[in-house]
Amino acid sequence: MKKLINQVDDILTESLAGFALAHQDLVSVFYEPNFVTRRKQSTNKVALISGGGSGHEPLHTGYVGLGMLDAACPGYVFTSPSPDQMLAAAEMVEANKGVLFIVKNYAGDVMNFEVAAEMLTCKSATVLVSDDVAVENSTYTTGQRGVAGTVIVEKCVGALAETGANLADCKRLGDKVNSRMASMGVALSSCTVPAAGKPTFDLADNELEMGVGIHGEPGRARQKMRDADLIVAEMVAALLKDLKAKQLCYSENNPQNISENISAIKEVLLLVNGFGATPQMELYLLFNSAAKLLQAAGITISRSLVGNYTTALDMAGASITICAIDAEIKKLWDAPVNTAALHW
Amino acid sequence: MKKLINQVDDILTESLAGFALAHQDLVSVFYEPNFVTRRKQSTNKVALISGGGSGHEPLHTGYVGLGMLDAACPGYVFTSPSPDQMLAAAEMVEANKGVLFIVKNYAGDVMNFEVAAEMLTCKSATVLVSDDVAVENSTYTTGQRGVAGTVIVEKCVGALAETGANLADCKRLGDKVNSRMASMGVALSSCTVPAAGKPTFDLADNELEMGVGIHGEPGRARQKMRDADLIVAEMVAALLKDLKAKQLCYSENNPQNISENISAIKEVLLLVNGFGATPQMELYLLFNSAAKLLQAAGITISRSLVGNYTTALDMAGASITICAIDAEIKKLWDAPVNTAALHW
Amino acid sequence: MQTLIIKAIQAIDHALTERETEIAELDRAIGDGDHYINIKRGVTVVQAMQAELLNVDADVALQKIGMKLMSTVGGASGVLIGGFFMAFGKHLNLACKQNSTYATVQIAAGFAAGVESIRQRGKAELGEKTMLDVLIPVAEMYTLMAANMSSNIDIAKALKLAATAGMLSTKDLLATKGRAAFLGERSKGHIDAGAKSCEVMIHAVCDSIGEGA
Amino acid sequence: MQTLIIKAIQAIDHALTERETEIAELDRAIGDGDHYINIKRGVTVVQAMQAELLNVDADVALQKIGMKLMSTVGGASGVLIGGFFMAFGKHLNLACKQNSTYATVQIAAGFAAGVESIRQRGKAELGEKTMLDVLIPVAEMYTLMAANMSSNIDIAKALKLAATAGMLSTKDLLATKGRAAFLGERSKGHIDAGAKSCEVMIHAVCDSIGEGA
Ligand SMILES: Nc1ncnc2c1ncn2[C@@H]1O[C@H](COP(=O)(O)OP(=O)(O)O)[C@@H](O)[C@H]1O
Ligand SMILES: Nc1ncnc2c1ncn2[C@@H]1O[C@H](COP(=O)(O)OP(=O)(O)O)[C@@H](O)[C@H]1O
Ligand SMILES: [Mg+2]
Ligand SMILES: [Mg+2]
Ligand SMILES: [Mg+2]
Ligand SMILES: [Mg+2]
Repeated sequence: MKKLINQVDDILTESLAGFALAHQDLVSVFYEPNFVTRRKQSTNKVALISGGGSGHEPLHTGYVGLGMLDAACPGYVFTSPSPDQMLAAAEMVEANKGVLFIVKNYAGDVMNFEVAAEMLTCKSATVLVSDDVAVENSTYTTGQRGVAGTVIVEKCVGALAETGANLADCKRLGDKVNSRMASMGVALSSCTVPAAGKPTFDLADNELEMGVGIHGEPGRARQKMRDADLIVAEMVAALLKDLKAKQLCYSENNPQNISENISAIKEVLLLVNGFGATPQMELYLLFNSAAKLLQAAGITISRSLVGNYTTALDMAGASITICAIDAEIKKLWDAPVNTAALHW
Repeated sequence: MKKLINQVDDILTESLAGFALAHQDLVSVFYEPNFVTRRKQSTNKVALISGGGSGHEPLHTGYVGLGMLDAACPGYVFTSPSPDQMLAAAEMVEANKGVLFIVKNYAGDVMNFEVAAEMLTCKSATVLVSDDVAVENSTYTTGQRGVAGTVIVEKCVGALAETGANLADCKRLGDKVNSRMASMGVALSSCTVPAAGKPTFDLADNELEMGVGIHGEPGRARQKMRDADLIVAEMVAALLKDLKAKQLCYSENNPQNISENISAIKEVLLLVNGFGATPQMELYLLFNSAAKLLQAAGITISRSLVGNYTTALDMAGASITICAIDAEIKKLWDAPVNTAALHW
Repeated sequence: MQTLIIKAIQAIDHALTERETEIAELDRAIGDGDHYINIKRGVTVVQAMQAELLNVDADVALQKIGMKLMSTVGGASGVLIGGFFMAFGKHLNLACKQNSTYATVQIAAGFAAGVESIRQRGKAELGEKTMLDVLIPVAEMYTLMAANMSSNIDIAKALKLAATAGMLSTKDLLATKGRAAFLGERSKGHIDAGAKSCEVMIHAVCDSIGEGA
Repeated sequence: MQTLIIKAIQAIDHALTERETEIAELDRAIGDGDHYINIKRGVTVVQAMQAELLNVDADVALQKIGMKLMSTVGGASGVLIGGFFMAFGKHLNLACKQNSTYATVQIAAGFAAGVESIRQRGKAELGEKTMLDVLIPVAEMYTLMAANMSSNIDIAKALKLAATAGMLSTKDLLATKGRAAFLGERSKGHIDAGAKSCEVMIHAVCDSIGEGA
């Protein structure tokens, strides 16, 4: 393992210190317990707090700022943060309208945020992000993993919270975005967790891992390497299949929305996300490949995002996220945002 | 070699097509000859055109837009573009105030832009970027290589051109920024040029290449891997040494500025640039490490940038750029910019 | 009892360090590779609490350990194992102690309360390929043997056997909880990392108590 | 003469393909590894121009080849070699031809004009470890032999010898132009990629003309 680090145990603290220095105008960083808040805390809004293991940067610290998160709690590399972090962050940023936790659906994250929610003295709600369709959860009750779609949830809920919307409405919107999106990743190489010192998994020179997770967890299948167009075709097919199923399911829970939601997917946000070691040239090539397929299916790509937004340390590979957007989501996506990693 | 591509010969075109789709609102992409322009072309300003081999994305295509470049000419991977590209781009974006070429100092780029400049019918000037201090050019006449500092030149000259400044003034500012900055890179792994199919160089598990170029060219020395703090210390020392020499040299050419420029470096922009496969955690850790050294030397970091801004395909490693800024540069750096890769 | 706790912690630290590769490999195979690091980080920090722990009663010591583990281990195992010790300590706090020691049945019941907290937090049952496949049988065995007034030595032996059997049972199970659940059928054929580390820790504590007995 | 050009192009294509690894490795060692790909891309495109080239005079054909190379090869070599053919064609255009063929001295002078254009564009001289270390001696030899009215076969032999000697001479030189110049002392010990590819191309053309003679 070669990494640009000093002592393995100091990576998180030293990296947070660099983040604090580089973005002094945007954020404040607190230590022990570790969390990041906006430099200028906002008042009279629902406080949005996310967090998770480190190593997925810019997720979540890079999304703290106006129009997105109020605070982020980074755990050790690939290890969920602990309840004391969420509690300290909540104490700092809560502004009389309650706390909304945005949590990727992993047992560790879910349980740690759950403990925090139980200990909180103010009202709170939680949006669970579960956009990874790689693992079909027929017999399993754990649900899908939360991956790059988290960025879309954080951006849209962030914009809504900024309008002064209440906790229930922010929670509703987060669930809605989650229910309308699907992601899938592919890895060409493993990541290497610094403390482990060696690659999490091995891939032969002609292999890829289809459906890989953002911690290098195995996905659907180990497959033979092939053209990007073929890889993307498999991913997009899986995404569309899942999205269609999800939309039906969403409308069941929200009977008043049935007519809108069971209709075919017409307009989408397409996110091509690099896992950390994939050149931008390849990401745009994948975007092109996916866009051609969607256009052929009569789907309009009306918003797009291409880059490293939810990484897996130094893993080579990428994920594709499709989010079926409507007027509400589109408006929230377009709203101004000013964070270290997203800015418009 | 594993890459998310189809046919090697189609990488550039397919990637440009994805870039065009993903940033429809910002840019227009033209093919054969290949170049990228702003979606809405500006009038009554010096036209800024840059270009170079592909594989360094977001450089240069990602910097086309308001407040930065008017056009970019991408060559094949690591191969300088050809004069027909610059000519076609110039024809499209020239707006009666002449063309300024921003060129990284490589024989291929320099000569191709030179041919274009000779064939241009409008007036033109060229800023050569040569910020890489890795190769000390005692006996060699080629000068230093142009690397990540190019982003700073493009940003600042871009902002100046937007004010309606004339060609001579834009050229002056570009040369000034170039004369006040220094960069140096380090590689932990080689990049792999798609058409070559294998790594450009080999590094043992315990080695690094100090002073590596952004095409994977060798640098100062092959060294033993060690702590980030030690690596950064060597880089920062080389940068400060070069900067001090450069500032003297700059003031000689501009006698009226002597008093300002020969003084010690007080305020800098610190850019930590990832080469493509280095996690953000490590980049921020490097930033922290460099910042501590600069602060200890009594230097204020008043602007900062951390991320993948001038890459070398899938190379693991990073470069550090220090730019000694003054009021003029600071104002231009802060001016609004709206491109695919830089936006504020 | 506090000295027993300290001894147990040292024994756990030693045993875990010895089994590092094994535990780490298991989480790499069907998890995300950090389980050993997580647990080890927690144990190291708890080791540093010795002075503080010696100055408080056992119930408080256990609760302090639980809170510290919850905030330093992280991940799924941190909140679960941290919660285990907090519930354990809380149970003892409510139990009546004599001469500041507890009856074996009380300790067994405390252990069971800890396991119950894991069960509730993780919403998992026996057979889902988690640490509970070790902890539930061990808790049951402990309760049984304590009720039977078995000797500490016998209890230690029995708990070790129950732990190992539970750990081994996870190998062929299909994971339906925790990170391995995402693997579906591919989770079969590997022992669960959390089950393994719990087995190692239970053995270490049993051995250290055995020595002390 | 156009058919000679076409034959020469085919010979070049064939010879380059055979030496791919060697040329590619040289640019990887002290350049950026793309020289073979660059040159090959250009030759492939020029191959596709056959029909177009057969319909124009040799001077125009050379200029067309030069412009095409300049816009498809890219890099340092594209602008230099493209410029070589443009200058070569331009020189012939100004020369008087008889029955639409050129005297050997005219062709040699055209070649020299091409080399001169590389020299001016690249601001390089003999001994700077570039393609000029092959091209300058070859141009001089060509001019000399043409003035001496040597036979085509003798000229071909002499040019091949000059090319190989020039190519080999780059091995121990310190690069002061091109990408390898950034390496300083580390550039020594490797043959220059552009010198090698020029040598290969000159051999190919000489052999194809030898066959034709
Ligand atoms: N819901 C659950 N109930 C009980 N134990 C669980 C549950 N989820 C995970 N575990 C245990 O936690 C272990 C993983 O711990 P660790 O690797 O530290 O955390 P993470 O999975 O967050 O990386 C698993 O091997 C399993 O034994
Ligand atoms: N200034 C120069 N004068 C003459 N030849 C040069 C000069 N610069 C580079 N070359 C030649 O070009 C070759 C490199 O070509 P190529 O690899 O295609 O371009 P690049 O260096 O831009 O990647 C070198 O090996 C050298 O022979
Ligand atoms: Mg984990
Ligand atoms: Mg090149
Ligand atoms: Mg784990
Ligand atoms: Mg080259």
